[in-house]
Amino acid sequence: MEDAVTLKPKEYASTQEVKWCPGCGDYAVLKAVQMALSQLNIPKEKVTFVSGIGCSSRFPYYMGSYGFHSIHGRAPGIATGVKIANPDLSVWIASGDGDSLAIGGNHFIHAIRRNIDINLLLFNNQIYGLTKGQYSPTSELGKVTKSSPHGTVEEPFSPGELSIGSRSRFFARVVDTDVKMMIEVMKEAEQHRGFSVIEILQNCLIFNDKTHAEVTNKETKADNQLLLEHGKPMLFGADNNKGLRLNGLDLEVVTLGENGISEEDILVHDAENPNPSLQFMLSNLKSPLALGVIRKVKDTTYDQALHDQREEEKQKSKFKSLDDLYLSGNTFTVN
Amino acid sequence: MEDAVTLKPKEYASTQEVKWCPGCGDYAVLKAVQMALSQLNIPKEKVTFVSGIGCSSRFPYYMGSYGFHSIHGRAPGIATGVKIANPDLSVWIASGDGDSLAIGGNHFIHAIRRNIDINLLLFNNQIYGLTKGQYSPTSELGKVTKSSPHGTVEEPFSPGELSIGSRSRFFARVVDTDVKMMIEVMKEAEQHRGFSVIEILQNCLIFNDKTHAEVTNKETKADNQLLLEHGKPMLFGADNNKGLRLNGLDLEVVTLGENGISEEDILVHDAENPNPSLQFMLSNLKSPLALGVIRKVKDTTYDQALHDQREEEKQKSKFKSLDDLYLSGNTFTVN
Amino acid sequence: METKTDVESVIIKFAGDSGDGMQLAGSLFTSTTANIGNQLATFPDFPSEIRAPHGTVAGVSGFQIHFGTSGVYSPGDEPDVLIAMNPAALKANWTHLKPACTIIVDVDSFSPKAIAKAGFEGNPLEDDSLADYKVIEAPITSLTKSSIADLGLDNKSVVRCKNMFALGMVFWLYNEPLEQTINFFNKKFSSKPLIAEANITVMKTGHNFAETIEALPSSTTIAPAKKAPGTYRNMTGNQATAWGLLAAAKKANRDLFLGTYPITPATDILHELTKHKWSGVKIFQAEDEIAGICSAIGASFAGDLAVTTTSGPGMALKTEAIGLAIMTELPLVIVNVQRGGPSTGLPTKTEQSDLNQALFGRNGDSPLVVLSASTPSSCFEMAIEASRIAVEHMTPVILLTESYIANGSEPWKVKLIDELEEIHPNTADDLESWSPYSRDEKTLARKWVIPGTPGFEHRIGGLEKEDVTGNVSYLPENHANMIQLRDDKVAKVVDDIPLQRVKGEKANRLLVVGWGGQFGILFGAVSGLQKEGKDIAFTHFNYLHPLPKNTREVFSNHDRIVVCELNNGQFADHLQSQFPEFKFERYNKIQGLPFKIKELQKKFNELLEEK
Amino acid sequence: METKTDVESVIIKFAGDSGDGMQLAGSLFTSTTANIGNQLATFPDFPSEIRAPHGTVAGVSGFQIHFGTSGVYSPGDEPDVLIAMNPAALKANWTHLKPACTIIVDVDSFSPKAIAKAGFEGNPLEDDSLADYKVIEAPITSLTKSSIADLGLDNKSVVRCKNMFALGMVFWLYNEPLEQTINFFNKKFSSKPLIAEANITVMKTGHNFAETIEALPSSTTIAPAKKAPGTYRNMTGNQATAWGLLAAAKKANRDLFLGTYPITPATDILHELTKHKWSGVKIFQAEDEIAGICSAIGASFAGDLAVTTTSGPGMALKTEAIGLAIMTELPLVIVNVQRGGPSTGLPTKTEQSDLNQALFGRNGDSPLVVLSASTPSSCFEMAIEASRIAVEHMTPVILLTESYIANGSEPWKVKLIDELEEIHPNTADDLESWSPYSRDEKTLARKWVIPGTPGFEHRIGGLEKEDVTGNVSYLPENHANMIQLRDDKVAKVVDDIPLQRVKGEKANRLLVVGWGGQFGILFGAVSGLQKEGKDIAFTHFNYLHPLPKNTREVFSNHDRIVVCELNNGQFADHLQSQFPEFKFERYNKIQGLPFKIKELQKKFNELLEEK
Ligand SMILES: Cc1ncc(C[n+]2csc(CCOP(=O)(O)OP(=O)(O)O)c2C)c(N)n1
Ligand SMILES: Cc1ncc(C[n+]2csc(CCOP(=O)(O)OP(=O)(O)O)c2C)c(N)n1
Ligand code: SF4
Ligand code: SF4
Ligand SMILES: [Mg+2]
Ligand SMILES: [Mg+2]
Repeated sequence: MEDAVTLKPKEYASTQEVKWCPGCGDYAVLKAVQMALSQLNIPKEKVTFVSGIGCSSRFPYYMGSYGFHSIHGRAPGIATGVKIANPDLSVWIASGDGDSLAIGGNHFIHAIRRNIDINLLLFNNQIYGLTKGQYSPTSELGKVTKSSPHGTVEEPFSPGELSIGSRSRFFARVVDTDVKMMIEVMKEAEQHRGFSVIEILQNCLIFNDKTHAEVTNKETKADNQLLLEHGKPMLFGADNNKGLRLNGLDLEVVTLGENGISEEDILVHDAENPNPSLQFMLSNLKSPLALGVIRKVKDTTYDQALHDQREEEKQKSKFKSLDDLYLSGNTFTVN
Repeated sequence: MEDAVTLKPKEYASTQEVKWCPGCGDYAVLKAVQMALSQLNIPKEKVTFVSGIGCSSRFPYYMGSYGFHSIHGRAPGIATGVKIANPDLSVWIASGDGDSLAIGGNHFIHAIRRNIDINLLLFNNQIYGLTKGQYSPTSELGKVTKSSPHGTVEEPFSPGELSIGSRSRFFARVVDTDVKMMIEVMKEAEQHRGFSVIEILQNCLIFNDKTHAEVTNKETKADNQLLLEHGKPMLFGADNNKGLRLNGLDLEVVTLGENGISEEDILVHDAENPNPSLQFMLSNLKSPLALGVIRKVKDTTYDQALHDQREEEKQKSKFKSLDDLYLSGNTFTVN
Repeated sequence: METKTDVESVIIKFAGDSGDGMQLAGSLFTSTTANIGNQLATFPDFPSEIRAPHGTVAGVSGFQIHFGTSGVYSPGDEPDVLIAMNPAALKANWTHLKPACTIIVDVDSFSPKAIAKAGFEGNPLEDDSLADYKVIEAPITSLTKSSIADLGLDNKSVVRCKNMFALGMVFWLYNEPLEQTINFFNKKFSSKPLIAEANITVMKTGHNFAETIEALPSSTTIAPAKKAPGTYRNMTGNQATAWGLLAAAKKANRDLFLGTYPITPATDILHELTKHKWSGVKIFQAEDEIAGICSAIGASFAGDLAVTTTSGPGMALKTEAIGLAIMTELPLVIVNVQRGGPSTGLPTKTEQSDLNQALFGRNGDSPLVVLSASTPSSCFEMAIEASRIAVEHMTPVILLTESYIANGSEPWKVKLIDELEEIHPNTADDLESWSPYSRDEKTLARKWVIPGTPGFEHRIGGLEKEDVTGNVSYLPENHANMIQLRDDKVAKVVDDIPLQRVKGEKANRLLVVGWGGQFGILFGAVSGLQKEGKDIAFTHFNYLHPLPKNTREVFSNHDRIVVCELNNGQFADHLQSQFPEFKFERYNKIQGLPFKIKELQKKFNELLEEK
Repeated sequence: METKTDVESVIIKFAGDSGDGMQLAGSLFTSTTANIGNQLATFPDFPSEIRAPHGTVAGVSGFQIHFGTSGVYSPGDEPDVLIAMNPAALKANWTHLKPACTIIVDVDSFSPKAIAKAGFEGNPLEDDSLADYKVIEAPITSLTKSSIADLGLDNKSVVRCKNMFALGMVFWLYNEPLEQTINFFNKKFSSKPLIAEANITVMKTGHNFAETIEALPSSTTIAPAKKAPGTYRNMTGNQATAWGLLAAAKKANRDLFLGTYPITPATDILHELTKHKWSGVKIFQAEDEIAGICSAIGASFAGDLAVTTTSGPGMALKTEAIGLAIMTELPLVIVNVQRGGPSTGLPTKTEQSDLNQALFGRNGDSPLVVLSASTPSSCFEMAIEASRIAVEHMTPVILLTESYIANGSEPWKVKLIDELEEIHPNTADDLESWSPYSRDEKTLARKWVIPGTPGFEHRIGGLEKEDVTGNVSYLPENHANMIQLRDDKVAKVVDDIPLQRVKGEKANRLLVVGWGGQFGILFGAVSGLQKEGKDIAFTHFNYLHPLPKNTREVFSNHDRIVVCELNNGQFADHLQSQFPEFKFERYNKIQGLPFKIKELQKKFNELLEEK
């Protein structure tokens, strides 16, 4: 990114009144994004936010950058066009669990597979907020909502599992209650070249309040959150004395000092391992819930490869202009 | 399924002329399906084949059962309606890699997640056949096709990986050159209650000939195919003396008798393990390629759960008829 | 019991504890609405006891306002929208609740204690005693608190602002501006700017909240005719649609299948039907609109009465699959609850602008039947009609309703199942004479076969079908023939629908033409002028394609014809292309709002007087 | 050099080794085509040397047939379809290849040895010497073999059947029946039923193969006017569309972006453009049509000249996103190469039945510009026109072409880039006067801003926009105003397009109206009658919405007007609703085939003579 006067986080905001319900988890995300961009020192005209439809998809209106509030589920398509057309931009998607995983599921998995350099914020409140509370593809089995008065009968997706199944190169999970963690992860995502998915466990206090409470509650979070750091052992708990170890192909929670367990036995997080097996297991783990950057693997990006191919063809082609093309091959003359 | 006079495989055929190119892998699949149904003794009126668009999607026309050749990518939607409306039917989907994984990707992952009792035959020829040879989401990186004269620049999906990432309960992989294997796997899929995906490595001799040759060739197949059987050690090779073992979280090919390796060291296939970790690794393995039923886990099906919920409500509801409903609550009378 | 509200007026009641500031909220709403030129009547309703205990029914303070463009003669009986700031406020209005009305409750106030204090046995939000109403559960107290948490006000001052949250929501629902109230506060609290800011912020928060959750305005729309004796109940159009579909399935002796994806303002049909699993209805909440309609097509193929429901943008996504239903000649009911367009447009506002899409929005020559409902309760009949035509004529049918009637309510004369006519699906029975595409002589409908039936195995699909056999055919003459057959089949529906009726003399100076959910208002406007002796008549279309047989006749003998619709003239264009011999003038309103009687009458008078 | 083929005729050449049975294939085709009433002329062309070596050019045997409904006076010059059974056959015709023609080759015969024997340096299928042609690589020999492998014939007899594979393909391409040939074999080989069966099976296999791979028929369509002096080349419509888009991007000084998903018969535009990455074109083969158009909308937002290409069913999927482009007022070119509908319909056949979808197929009032191309080479101009209007008027533009001209070819007069007019994108420059939705006075177009430009940061989206600011607005008056502005903006395009022209007298007995790719044939039919002195005139529309300014005038003063189109009367309806004062009669053909001059003239004569 080019040199520019550092903007303060607030200077990334638009002048539009923020309309989310007071207390909605979306506010914290907005704040984190503005702080991350400020810390990264990206000029705001270089930032483009694309979204679909949903409460969370109002996001672009609240950023003073370029923005596109598109149609339901299609943000990855729009953003792909933006990035290919203008690879200099820092392109972000703000999207809900319905937007990305219900109607937009196909674009979501394909964008991941292609590894185009875009950052997707997945606001996972496990509900359709904007349409007043129907179950979403991430609502837990049995969930009672407006459209499932007798409980749902379908398994939810796990966004991490689906991402890795779609060849993800960058997947992270954060909670809306931890702005600091969000900022760090967002910065890492933005600096990673490729498609980065950040799943945000976001609270919708109106239609699905406290759905992530077990993980985010002050009282329980130490035991339920596993904060991953690349190269660090997977320790957690109020006293940081619990850890994960591999037992065959199962992840097992153990306590340091018990049964002769020492830090040696604890798995060390390797986000950069191209083999996704352990990251896949981590993304599926229910308790503790893995947070932070779960997978981050370097790879060619789609936009870069497309660009390189064009440049190579420019060098190689026998045509240097359209006139060359038009006059090539079989022409004939009428007098 | 009810008692019926056993039909011969040929009696499952329609009278329509089969129009695929002679030598196309699709013929073998057709044959295998007819043999499997015959062996399962399912009356043909109880069978419904649904497809999208593509060469492979012509499949329903060649079956004497009920059939629906729908629109591109939407077979899972149509089939879901068929199954919910009429759960007694044996519902099958015939679909190409483009149909299921390009335009139909979203329905594919959702049908898997919901676990509705349908069997999907995924004809993976790694190309768009019907439209004369563009790359598909399973074409290998760098593939030269009509729409990628300079090679593709995107990673393909691995259908197994994507299925497992979508919460698959049944995933199998077969080759079109092995009718016997196809029959066995199809029978298993049909008898499994839930959404079963069978990826068929299918040869398109016109637009992508020999793309699976390394795996299917007589000369090389013994070394490249790992035939999985539930409960059996993962052995392969011309002399059946190669095997897989777990090395940390990597699958490693070893040779019996070398370096002190004995059958004890070889992994035993557990298709029914709900923990998908090993199956996930198996589905990603390139050499040898895992064939057969990779994952098969019992779970409630969507159609059954929906049905049960209706029945339960029938019992519980205060309404026994629509008249009850119409006259319930706040009515008033005009004289 | 006849409600005295007019089609164009709304009754709102603010109710809460005496300390909740309901009188202020009510009067601020009153002055804004008066200022923008509405008629109004109010009824402030204080607790009778001076110091009634907090949280009791006796302590409830209410303010009812009835406002609209015309016909507002009294504060009205029962509110269209009740704001209940606590359980007691709900209880106090319990016997004056008009079913299908909207109830906004402050859920934060529904503690077990408060519920008991109000005299409820259980939590009325949790049992099904409010099943007949549209309840919006808003955490008013907590949102009020958090919206102004950083102003540093004491708790009492904060809580005192919550009336403004309710007011903000109501302003949003009825499109009224906030400026006047903002000015009021700035002036009133010029010396306490913090208090002014708090009130204004909370009001905006309520306003934003309503926008965020796509809250929908309610209204009472009344069928202008005298009510026949019988049992009635209030219903919204969406509820009536749902109930009509249940009835149609029963009368056709088929299971009902709904494949859908939520979208405002159609979602309530899903919400309603999903409550009635006891009736056997099969509900599939799909991953998107395409899967929704495709599942319905699959269910139809498998023998269910299949339905998909949506609104404009969702309709756009369904068009490819509608083509498939046309080609496979399967019965299918597609309900489009119209909202403001284009694109995402105005999701909570009413409009009639999806007519073109319904008539023409598909590739190829692709005829189908298009119906519309004219009032909330007519949604019941038209849902049955759509189902009947679909299964008897083997065709997809689009039923257009619109936000205004889908959310509006009116009394519906209860129809018991035995009072409804049977529906006769065109089912195959005789294997000898059957082919997949053999047709009924009269209707040209092909037969409906249920997979599972031995002997009838067959294949259908989206490629052109051969006549009779249904095999794939690329033959030129066959294609021409099939295009004609599909067209004729839809055209023949005309023999099976009622004739178009006219209210008024046969020959007139002016014929007013309407369609869809603006019936009540158009009827009111024309009736009024007729009573004044004006030379005006009215005809209203529920059957949009094909048009009733006598349509040409209906248009004859009027000097002028004006088509009134909430779009840019789509029905007028449709008529004009079919009846070039008449000149269709247009009165179009595209504001996301229903017509008003006054503006219509003004226009009609102009047309009557112009030379 | 003027080709002597007529618009309605096709030249096919079967070429192979003397032993390949080309004469038989040719004459079987001839007798079938004669039997269904075609005019024809043939030219069998044997090797001059009696025993020319196998696989050499000298040993090639050819059979050329020129057939059609009219104007077939000679076997013609260069074939529209060449069947080359081996490299030598290709080489023998090398100098008589009409660029853009279809070449069916038996790839099995292209061994390095055979290639060398034919005198090629490298494999012509692998270098780019055939870049100008539509090559269908069919493994004829191997498919022939496998299709009859189980008959137990000797290899020689098997291989001898491969001419029937080629014949089967050609029968499919030109919709000709197989029966006659089947009878021929059954009779000829009545004593050798196995041989009969083998020939028939192989023919069917070729036929099925062509169907399976959605092979498209080729034809030469000739602009009827005299050719101006200059440099020409043959081009198909799809190629011309691709090249036109390249030119437009250059003239607008923007990068070209194509977001698309393959679909017959539009895929060749993708195939063509993707070859030209050297020019800077950015190609995104998306996962479906929705992602295709959405990527284009995103690219347009980001400043590229953005295009999406498709056919009917894909168009249906794009309609929701088209609404978004309308609301966000972004430039976008949407090319629909029409095929037979409804639904999957007839993917390889031609039709003009997506006009309604183009005009009306969206939710809400959603105006945009609709253009069409009239001949293969006019696709070049119209692709530029579509791009020009899109970026100068800030609107999506739908360009309708159709299978017939997209695959048909004609000579195109090469336009060098300097000969083309500049295109002036309506780019924002002055920050002072700019707002996201401020408009150009003349065109009403808003400004195009490229993300990355400091100071112009703004947000757009699908909710209704506030005038000038582009903020979200739910206000009634604003909505009405914006609906009007969007309509006016599109209407004003009329000031920027050519007037409608008429061929013939101002006042006539009969005015023939056409649109789109049937131009050449309609022109031919009318010209013929005019030469006979008939009182007939012709006007052809390329601009379908808005219609040229003088359209009303053009329709005046003719006794009768007949609209001729390959659908059920969609353009006629469109005209009728706008010009009720004229009566538009209809001549519709819906067979998946283009018009024929004879049938048109018959109809016109009837209309001329009727009272
Ligand atoms: C094509 C289309 N279908 C449906 C809708 C209605 N709709 C808008 S947002 C939404 C889901 C919102 O849920 P989510 O994406 O999780 O976002 P949230 O509001 O929870 O942030 C739905 C169903 C729409 N606007 N467009
Ligand atoms: C909506 C729509 N988009 C595109 C197409 C064109 N199309 C038909 S089949 C196909 C892909 C075929 O590939 P695949 O699904 O892999 O099947 P195969 O032919 O290889 O068996 C495409 C792009 C279509 N028919 N409909
Ligand atoms: S409804 Fe839920 S998700 Fe939407 S703004 Fe309110 S709290 Fe947030
Ligand atoms: S084109 Fe390929 S996939 Fe299609 S029928 Fe022929 S061989 Fe099979
Ligand atoms: Mg959500
Ligand atoms: Mg394929």
